Amino acid sequence: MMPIPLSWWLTVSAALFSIGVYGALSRKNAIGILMGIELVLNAVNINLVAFWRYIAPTDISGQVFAIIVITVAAAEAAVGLAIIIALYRRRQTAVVDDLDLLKN
Amino acid sequence: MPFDPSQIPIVQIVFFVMTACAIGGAIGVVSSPNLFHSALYLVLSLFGVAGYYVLLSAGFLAVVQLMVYVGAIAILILFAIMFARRLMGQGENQNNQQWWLSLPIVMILFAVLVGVVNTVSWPVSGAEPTGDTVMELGHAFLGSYLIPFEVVSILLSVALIGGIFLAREKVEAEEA
Amino acid sequence: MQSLIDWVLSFQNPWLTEPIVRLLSHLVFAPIVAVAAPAALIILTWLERKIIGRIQNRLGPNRAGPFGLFQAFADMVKMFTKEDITPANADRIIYNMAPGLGVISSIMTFAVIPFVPGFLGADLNVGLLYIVAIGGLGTLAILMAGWSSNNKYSLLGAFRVVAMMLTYEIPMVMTLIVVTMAAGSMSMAAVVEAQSGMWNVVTLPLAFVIFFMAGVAEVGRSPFDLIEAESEIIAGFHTEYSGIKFGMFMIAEYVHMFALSFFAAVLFFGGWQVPFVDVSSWSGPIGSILGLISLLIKVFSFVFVMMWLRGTLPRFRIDHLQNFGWKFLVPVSLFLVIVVAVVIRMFAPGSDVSVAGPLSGLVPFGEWVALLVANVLVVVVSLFVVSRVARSSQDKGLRAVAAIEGVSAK
Amino acid sequence: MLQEFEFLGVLGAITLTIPVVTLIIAWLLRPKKPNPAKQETYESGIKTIGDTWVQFKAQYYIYAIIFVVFDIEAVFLFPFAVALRQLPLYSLIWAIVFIVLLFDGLLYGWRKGALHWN
Repeated sequence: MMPIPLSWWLTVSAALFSIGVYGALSRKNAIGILMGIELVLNAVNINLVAFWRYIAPTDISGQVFAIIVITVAAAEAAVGLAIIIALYRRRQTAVVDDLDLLKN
Repeated sequence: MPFDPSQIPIVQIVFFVMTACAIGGAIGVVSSPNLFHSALYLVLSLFGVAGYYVLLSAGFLAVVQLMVYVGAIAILILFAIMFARRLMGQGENQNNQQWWLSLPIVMILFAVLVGVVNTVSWPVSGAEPTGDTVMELGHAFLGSYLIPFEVVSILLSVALIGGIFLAREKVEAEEA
Repeated sequence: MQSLIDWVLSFQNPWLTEPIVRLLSHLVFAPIVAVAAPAALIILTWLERKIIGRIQNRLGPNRAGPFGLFQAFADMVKMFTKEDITPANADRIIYNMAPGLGVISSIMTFAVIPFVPGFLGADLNVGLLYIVAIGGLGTLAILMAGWSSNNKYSLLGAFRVVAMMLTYEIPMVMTLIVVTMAAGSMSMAAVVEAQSGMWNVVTLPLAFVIFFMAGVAEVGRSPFDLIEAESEIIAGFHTEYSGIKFGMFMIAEYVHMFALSFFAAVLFFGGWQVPFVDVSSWSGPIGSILGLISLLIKVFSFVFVMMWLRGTLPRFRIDHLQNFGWKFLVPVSLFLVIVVAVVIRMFAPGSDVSVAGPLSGLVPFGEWVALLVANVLVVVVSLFVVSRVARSSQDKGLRAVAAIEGVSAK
Repeated sequence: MLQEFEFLGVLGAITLTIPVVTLIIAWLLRPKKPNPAKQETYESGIKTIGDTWVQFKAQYYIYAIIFVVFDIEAVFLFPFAVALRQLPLYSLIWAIVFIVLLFDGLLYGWRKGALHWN
């Protein structure tokens, strides 16, 4: 009935997660790091929905979790980018390596 | 053997197209030297994820994904990129000094995850989702998930207040 | 659509299994939708020029063909054969993608419109949310166009348009929530079915007014046409576009406007419903044709109203627009959501006491009257509050002015 | 679920070809005589001064934040709206609390003048 095995979803999700982590680790720019984190959160969501569909399709909890993850991702993006904007105004940079000092 | 059109694995084909979007987009996000392109790749990637949700029979989530990520978060990110555009350093290296170190670490991470995924035997149930998902979600939000529902509202209003406070022009005026 | 599929299936052909037939029906219907929407443009542009011409006391197009009907074809030929100029330091790939994305997003909205009883492309149980989601792609296209042109005016125009779209999207979504509450479903077909007793425009007039206003703003038409405030920002986000790429933005705009008319008709004016006649119960194609005609009459009335607005109203200033959106429409629409939720819950039918609303015996007439009264009440209360606030803020302003003058006098 | 989205897939594939075909036809038909003067950035005939960088008002970003927050609010309110008639009466109060809490955030921004465009 299900043409795609669960492990495919989990593999794809793992790939997305790893790429997101790489982005968060290797990017110089704070906005780039934030985009990496968004990828990680989406990988988590794929897992949640895949487990919902394959293991407990009659229980809606999987989707509730996914929606709450999306909400948290949005709140994080809004505040994170606001912080970047505020920092950019003060320091004229969004490169995290230059932002490691609390005071300069 | 006659050609049987019902044997075409449409679902698998759609899955691979969506995977190409999601993974290709994700690679674009982390590798593009231009942040604006990165953000557009992110949109592509998240669009692929929305396609995944459709394949997983979570239509509501798919539309929500499109609405929140493409319609809202992508705009937010693009605005932030444009705000800090002058020092975006287009064309220059966007990676920090540790990128060569993080690459093997991430590859090991991926190998471990794939190993785990393929060794564990998941208790897959053959059941189909029942009923109207949206209706059930409504009942869940105002029933067993009432506290998370209200906390979400607090989280959002805190994010709203915090975001407005941080992004206001006043910060600049105070400094000057 | 389902009856058509059943009819083909009745042949018992071994090749024509159910999924194949369904796919075939999609392959027939999808191109019709995809081509019909832009093709309607030919009529729409002609209508617009004629109507605006009439309003401005001139003839409008009258050279190409009878009554200038072929003007759109002439324009098309012109657009296709114009030289395409790409600014030297534009971001070529994104620059070329943006108009296409705009067209795609506006055509895709037609997928969920119920044209006649039992016949629509995709009967999503999240149809209303889908409209909002697919509209986001259009916003993205505008930002892409503005950024990739590498032109100050394009970028500025894109910012302004996107900011305006964001502002007016919130009240629009809130009115969609109100409609969802009234229908008890997000499926477009169910929304139309739910209006068989009484159209939403009668029970939820305020929601309709907000929806239409926000919709016109979203489409970016006059009086909300900051997109093309020539006197301020040249031509906005498509300043650098020429030839067919400019034409594609125009197509997107008109298709979007057409889609908005369809949504207004479907969500508030009963879609294919004909007053006092139950079209859906008629067997055979006559009911469907009547329904389609009814829908198209409503749709073209909205199109006409939008052109009329363009011909008569001056453009708003951006600060007025933003302040009106955020400080009036958003709070009012939130207020409306709360009030309508309370009213509908009070009239909700149900078997046991915990579910049934206290007034469920008065359905449906009581509910209609109560919704109408609630809508009017929201209008009255919000206008009252606005007038009070305006008066007090005026006082404050006066006081501030007095204070400054006092300081300078010293 | 998949069945309802099938049409979207087909329509999406077909709509995707429309701009592509249009651009190809236009590419075949139109003249191609580029020169540097044509390809300059259009600024009403005046030469471009400096970088293409306009002062981005933080106001735009603030509007975007509020938009994101209310978009998410809608995501939670739509299921509520669908289930409204079957929910217990007291849940109405919780939904109103949900909306009012968010409106408080907006009110804060209003008080701070963040909503005001100048």
